[in-house]
Amino acid sequence: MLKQPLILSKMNLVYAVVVGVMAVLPFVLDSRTMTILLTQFCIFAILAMSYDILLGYTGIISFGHAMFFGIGAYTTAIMLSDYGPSIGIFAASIVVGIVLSAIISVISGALTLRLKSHFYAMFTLAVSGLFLVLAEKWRTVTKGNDGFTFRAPELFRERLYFYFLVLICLVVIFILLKRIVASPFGKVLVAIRENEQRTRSLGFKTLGYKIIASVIAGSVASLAGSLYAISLRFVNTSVLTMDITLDALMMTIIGGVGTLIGPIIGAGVIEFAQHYLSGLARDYPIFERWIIFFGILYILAVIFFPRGIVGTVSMRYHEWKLKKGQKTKASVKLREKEIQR
Amino acid sequence: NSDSTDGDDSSTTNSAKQGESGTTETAASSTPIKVGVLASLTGALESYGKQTKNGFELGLEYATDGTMEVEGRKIEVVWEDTETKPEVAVQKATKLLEDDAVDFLVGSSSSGDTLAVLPLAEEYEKIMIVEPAVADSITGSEFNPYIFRTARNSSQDAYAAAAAIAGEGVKIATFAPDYSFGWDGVSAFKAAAEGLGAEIVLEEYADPAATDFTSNLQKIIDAKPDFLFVVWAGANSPWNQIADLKLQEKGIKISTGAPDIIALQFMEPLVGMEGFSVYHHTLPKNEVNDWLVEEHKARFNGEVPDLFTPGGFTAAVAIVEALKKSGGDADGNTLIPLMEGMSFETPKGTMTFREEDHQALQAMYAIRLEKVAEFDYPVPVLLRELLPEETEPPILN
Amino acid sequence: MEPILKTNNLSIKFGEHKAVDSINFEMTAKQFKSIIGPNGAGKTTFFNLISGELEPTEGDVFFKGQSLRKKSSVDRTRLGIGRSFQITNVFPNLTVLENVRLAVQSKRKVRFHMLNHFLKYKEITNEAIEILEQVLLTEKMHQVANQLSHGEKRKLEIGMLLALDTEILLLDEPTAGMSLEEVPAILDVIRSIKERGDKTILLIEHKMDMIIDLSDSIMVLFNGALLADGSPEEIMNNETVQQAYLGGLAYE
Amino acid sequence: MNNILTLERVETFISQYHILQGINFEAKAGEVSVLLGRNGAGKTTTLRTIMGLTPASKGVIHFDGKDITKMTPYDIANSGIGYVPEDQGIFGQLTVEENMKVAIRKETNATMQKQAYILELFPDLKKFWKKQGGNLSGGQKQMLAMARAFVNDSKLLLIDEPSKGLAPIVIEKVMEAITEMKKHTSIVLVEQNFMMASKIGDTFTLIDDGRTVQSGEMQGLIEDEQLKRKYLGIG
Amino acid sequence: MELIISLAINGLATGMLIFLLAAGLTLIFGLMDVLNFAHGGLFVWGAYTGVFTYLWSNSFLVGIVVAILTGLVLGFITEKLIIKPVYGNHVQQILITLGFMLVLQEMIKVVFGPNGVPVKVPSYLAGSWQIGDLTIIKYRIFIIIVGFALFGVLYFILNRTKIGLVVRAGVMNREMTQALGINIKRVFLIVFMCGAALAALGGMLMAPYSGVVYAEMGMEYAILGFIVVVIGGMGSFQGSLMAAILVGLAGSFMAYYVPFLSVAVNMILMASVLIFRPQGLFTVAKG
Ligand SMILES: Nc1ncnc2c1ncn2[C@@H]1O[C@H](COP(=O)(O)OP(=O)(O)OP(=O)(O)O)[C@@H](O)[C@H]1O
Ligand SMILES: Nc1ncnc2c1ncn2[C@@H]1O[C@H](COP(=O)(O)OP(=O)(O)OP(=O)(O)O)[C@@H](O)[C@H]1O
Ligand SMILES: CC(C)C[C@H](N)C(=O)O
Ligand SMILES: [Mg+2]
Ligand SMILES: [Mg+2]
Repeated sequence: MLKQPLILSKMNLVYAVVVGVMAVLPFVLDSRTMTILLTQFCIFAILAMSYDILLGYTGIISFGHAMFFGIGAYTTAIMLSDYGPSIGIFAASIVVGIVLSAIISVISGALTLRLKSHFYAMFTLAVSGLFLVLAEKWRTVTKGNDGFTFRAPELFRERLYFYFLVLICLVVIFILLKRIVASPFGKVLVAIRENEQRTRSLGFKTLGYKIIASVIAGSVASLAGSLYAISLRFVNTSVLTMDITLDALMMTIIGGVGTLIGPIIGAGVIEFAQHYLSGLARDYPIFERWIIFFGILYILAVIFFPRGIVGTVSMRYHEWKLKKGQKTKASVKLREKEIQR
Repeated sequence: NSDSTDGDDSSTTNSAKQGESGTTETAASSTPIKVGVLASLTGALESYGKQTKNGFELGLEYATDGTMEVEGRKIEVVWEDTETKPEVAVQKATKLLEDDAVDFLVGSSSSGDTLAVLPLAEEYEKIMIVEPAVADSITGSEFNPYIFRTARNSSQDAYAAAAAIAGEGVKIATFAPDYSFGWDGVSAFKAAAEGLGAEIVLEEYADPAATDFTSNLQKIIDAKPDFLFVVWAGANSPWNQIADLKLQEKGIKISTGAPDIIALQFMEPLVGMEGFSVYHHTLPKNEVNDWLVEEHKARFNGEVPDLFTPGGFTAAVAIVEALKKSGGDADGNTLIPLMEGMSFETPKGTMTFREEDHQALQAMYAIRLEKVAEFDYPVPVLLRELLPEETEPPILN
Repeated sequence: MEPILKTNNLSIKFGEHKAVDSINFEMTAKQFKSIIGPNGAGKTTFFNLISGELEPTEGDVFFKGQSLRKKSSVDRTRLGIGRSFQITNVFPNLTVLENVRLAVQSKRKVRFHMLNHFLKYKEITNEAIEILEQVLLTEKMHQVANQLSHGEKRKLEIGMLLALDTEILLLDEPTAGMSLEEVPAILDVIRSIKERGDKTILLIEHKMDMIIDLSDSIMVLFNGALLADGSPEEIMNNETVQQAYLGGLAYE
Repeated sequence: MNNILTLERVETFISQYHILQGINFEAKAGEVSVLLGRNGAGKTTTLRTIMGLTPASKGVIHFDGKDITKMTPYDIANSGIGYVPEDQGIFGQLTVEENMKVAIRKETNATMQKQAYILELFPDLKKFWKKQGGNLSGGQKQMLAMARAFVNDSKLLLIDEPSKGLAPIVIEKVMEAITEMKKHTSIVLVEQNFMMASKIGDTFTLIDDGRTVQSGEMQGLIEDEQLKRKYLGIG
Repeated sequence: MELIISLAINGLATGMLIFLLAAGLTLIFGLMDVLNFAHGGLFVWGAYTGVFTYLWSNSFLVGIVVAILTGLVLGFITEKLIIKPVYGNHVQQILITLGFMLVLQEMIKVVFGPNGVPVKVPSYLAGSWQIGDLTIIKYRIFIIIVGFALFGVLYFILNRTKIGLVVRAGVMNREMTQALGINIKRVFLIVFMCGAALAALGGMLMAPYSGVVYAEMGMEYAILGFIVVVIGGMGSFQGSLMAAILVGLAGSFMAYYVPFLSVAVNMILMASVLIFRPQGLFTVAKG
């Protein structure tokens, strides 16, 4: 038990180095494309982490996560275009987006989080589908399916500054969520994932926990949506489509559910794989159908990393450690038995 | 591979400085002009993307007489696939503007992608030729001065459609998919048709993904219009059901835009309908188009240019013509005044960038869909060429 | 003295079948009472009604005079009614320690604490480890629960109930499938709780020697109804009980 | 050789855990062989290894003259072994009837008669014939699990802790049934209830820590107070 | 009155078509509990292979047979390569089947070209009957008949044989079914292949109805299939049939009477079913 903090601090060092590298990367590479790609990666990493709170920690599959992402994106876009592109308005829009997302999570959660896996997933699919229709139909506000452009706050027109903002958000959210999942509250979420009925009979009001989890996930997704809108300075209904949800889902699963670092890695794998594969298509005609290779990537991921990259690597590591330690452990066990007799 | 530009490492740094040294003519012969083209090369809209691509390449050749040079400067083209995703479009556009340091942007196959890229053109002060995205807002509410559109916009479609069928006392019902594309199309059409004295008796909208349109068609039958004007896009089309429910036998004439060749194949049930066309290679009668059709056939084993091929072609011509005017200077701010009001020859005849919103005014065609011996699909046959002025849309920016 | 637990005409029907049939029962605090009855008599269902897993079709349960009709199973656990399950019901992918720790966490009302690391709550872990010692699972502490053998899972099940530390303990066949060697150890745990004298215990078992040894009183269910209720001697000598339940094996 | 089943130096891993480290065991035809051992000794794993559910990595298992070590569970089952698992393995959302239907290999007259006999033995099953398996009481599930294994004609039955959760009077019936089954089948029994084990068992095998410790005639064990104390904690 | 009949017939036909789409999913998702996002891919492959042979041989029937064969073969490959490693694990199922869906969809473009292909109703099923003001499209009646026939066959197989029970048992406890002597792997393989064949058949029958096949059609219809399976109650063919008809009728009547909501009708329907009757509309306690 006492070893834990030590390991944590070792891990923290690794994290710090990675963040440091990411912070200087744009200077080293000195390419705005790379900066934008890194920005997108950070935004989707935030989205994927938020999804993991549902899927990985609470065991809830949602097919409607794009709804919250879209709420954030639209709130920011609408407020910036209506009230002017200042940092203050941007900050306010993030807050409004989060509040809206939270309210919607509470309502839909209270209605249906009692439902079992598929059913909840299908319900969220329906609700987010309705949001998509709403965004298309409420044209006075959303300009419909084509969407609209708007001006970002002056500061963020410099992509580098915006990248730093997004990176900071990623780090802060990571730390915050890490905290939450490692807290007593987080332990209860995991218990719900494992056996909800038993959790209840231990005296935990699971519905409350599930709603809070979906509020957290929804709020973080909304933040990701706000950042996404700024990164494009444009919004249209694509932010509410199933594609966004599926992206979040795939990133989480590829990286490893139930580990926060997993979704980040998953986001990286998918964003960069997509970027480079479609780049290959430009240079080599065989890659014209690069999406096939992208699909194969998913298939291989499941076959070689059944628990996601992080999950599988850490499992292999533990197995390896166990094998190494087995001889000694077995003899210890034997001795203990002897003493008992 | 001809899509990409190789060996541009040395030139990148040069052209990056282009912004400052743009007015000094001395560099002109050394540095190439770079054009970045965004198109959907994969996904549902890939056939549009490919049309643009083929057209653009031919257009460059045509406009430079095969030299691929203008005012002594080579023209290089870089292609990027937007995958019909706005965030990818922005990523790719930024790559083009930053890493490739292109002087012009062209694109793209989807209005969403295009809208997302518009602010970048302004930020980098580069001319962007919009082709073939149609949303009115591109040259309307979302307009910025660096945007020039060679594609026709939704309103032009609507005016063409109205010109083809509307008249004093004609009763028209409309049928469109239930989202922006449909609503925009119908409202523009309505304005145009009513302007011509027609009466819109019913506006029906249907879920574009629906499997069954009978309910909507039933209502249209009940409304007993003279014409049914249909705005549609996408593979899941209502044509079969319109035929099955015998609207034409019930005295309701159908009218719609003639789309690309693939989609025309699905319109067998609509043979006889009168509507409009943006382009079919048999429609325009001019040298440029003849050249395009010939060369396209020669180059792409006998295939003829399709709906958006002349668009790509036109975009290339517009760029070359503009550069000729500026003496090879690709600076955005220099070009804007030169391009405003510029007229140029295209496969669809003379086009002119309207000064106010940079929309190219262009010919459209009133047509009838007919079975013609040498084609295995229904072909739009020319009734009348609609002059650019006839389909001039309102200025919305 | 007011009964700590009382049922009033408690009944539940599954379709036509009355699994629990108008049971009136009460027990005073710190009593040790056992429930016996043939398979399917309604013992587990009776527990489910008390713990709130099921809703009665008729009647009510009272805890210290308070009606539990509107209380969910969560509320009842919090009020002080804890239970173990007959069919092992643990968190399969968590370690043995984590399983017990969750129960301790609930008892200590560490619920929505979101911003402190779990390890800050050292006393929770320590208490969990103590309990694992009591139920002879220290060695398996870091093993994942679904890697346990059946008997080991039973021990874990009891450990979780003990960790909840509720006033009333409902034990549903705690030693079923436990090895001969270990049954006495678990019995000792239960006996020591009884001797500490602060818990009210309700036990379902089929092992008669154990029941006679521990119980203050025994109640017998049969076809959902209360057949008899009394001291161990009374029950053992009851003709009907003999026939319906014990058969010839009563005294072996 | 009248051994229906023999295990020679069988070793089994579950993922990387070395659970069985050398099991030697034989069951004679027409007898009840009892496996004994403390919790976690490896009794259940032994049965699962015989069934092919956790295949042996070393050693050989012979059943009825055939080597079944590498066979799939369903082939093993079809070669004539019935299995009552420790956790009963009831299909919770199927009715009792459907549970039986899935289990019955061939609907012959003989099996139908057998089914009737079993329902006689466990009237509760007949009573709840159309009820979902998951809603049965613990003891009723145990009965259903046994019924599913008994109904087919098997040469060997593997039964894991049948008395667990059963009322004394039902235990009597189960003992009766096993004695009855013994006439046509051999039985391997894991049982913690020493009273029951000693009454119906013919031979015993003691397992501890994944190894066979001792085996012999049941009578011998009953008399060997020291052995009982050491491994079973009784005496 | 005629209006109502017309709406009802069309709704029913659409419903039947949706049932054909959902039937395969009822087996694979409802019964086997596999979240098969590649279902749309099987559907499109059935449609394309069927349509191409139909166009080439000029026989609709041959097209149908080829579509079914494609479904069986693809089902075999899919089960062996993609599904087998992930039974019982929804999370992995989503990822791997979505990946496979991308492969299937893009392979269509490689093999058959990227563009949609027009399909005509065979001459003997083309056209419509006119009864007064009522227009009845022949192909729809055909669809209704095929739908009911298929339902009958499936119902018979699942209720008269043990296979449905075995599959459900296998989903609940795989090990135990094996220990009872059932080769559950083979059973799952066969059932999956049947599900795939149903998907392929659905695609083939859909093609002349909408007049076109295109690579992206799979995903759209697969989602509709999932909706129907959930509304109808997982794994129940009766439920799927009723739910499909309900969806068809609701679409038809809503489009006429409440056009504003018609885009959202499926979503509204599903959301309300899940709120008010989460176990599905038509689940009867007894299988
Ligand atoms: N959820 C339910 N639905 C339908 N019937 C049920 C349900 N739960 C229990 N029953 C029935 O109620 C009766 C009583 O079951 P219960 O589990 O209470 O028995 P029990 O006394 O605990 O028996 P055992 O000693 O075998 O555990 C049984 O016949 C059982 O089939
Ligand atoms: N899946 C698994 N992974 C790791 N270890 C396991 C697994 N299953 C069982 N074990 C371990 O193997 C050992 C033997 O288990 P087994 O179930 O065979 O015991 P048993 O003799 O049947 O015990 P009981 O009497 O409690 O049922 C136990 O120590 C158990 O913890
Ligand atoms: C006509 C096409 C180019 C339409 C395209 N989807 C657009 O949005 O512009
Ligand atoms: Mg019970
Ligand atoms: Mg065991």
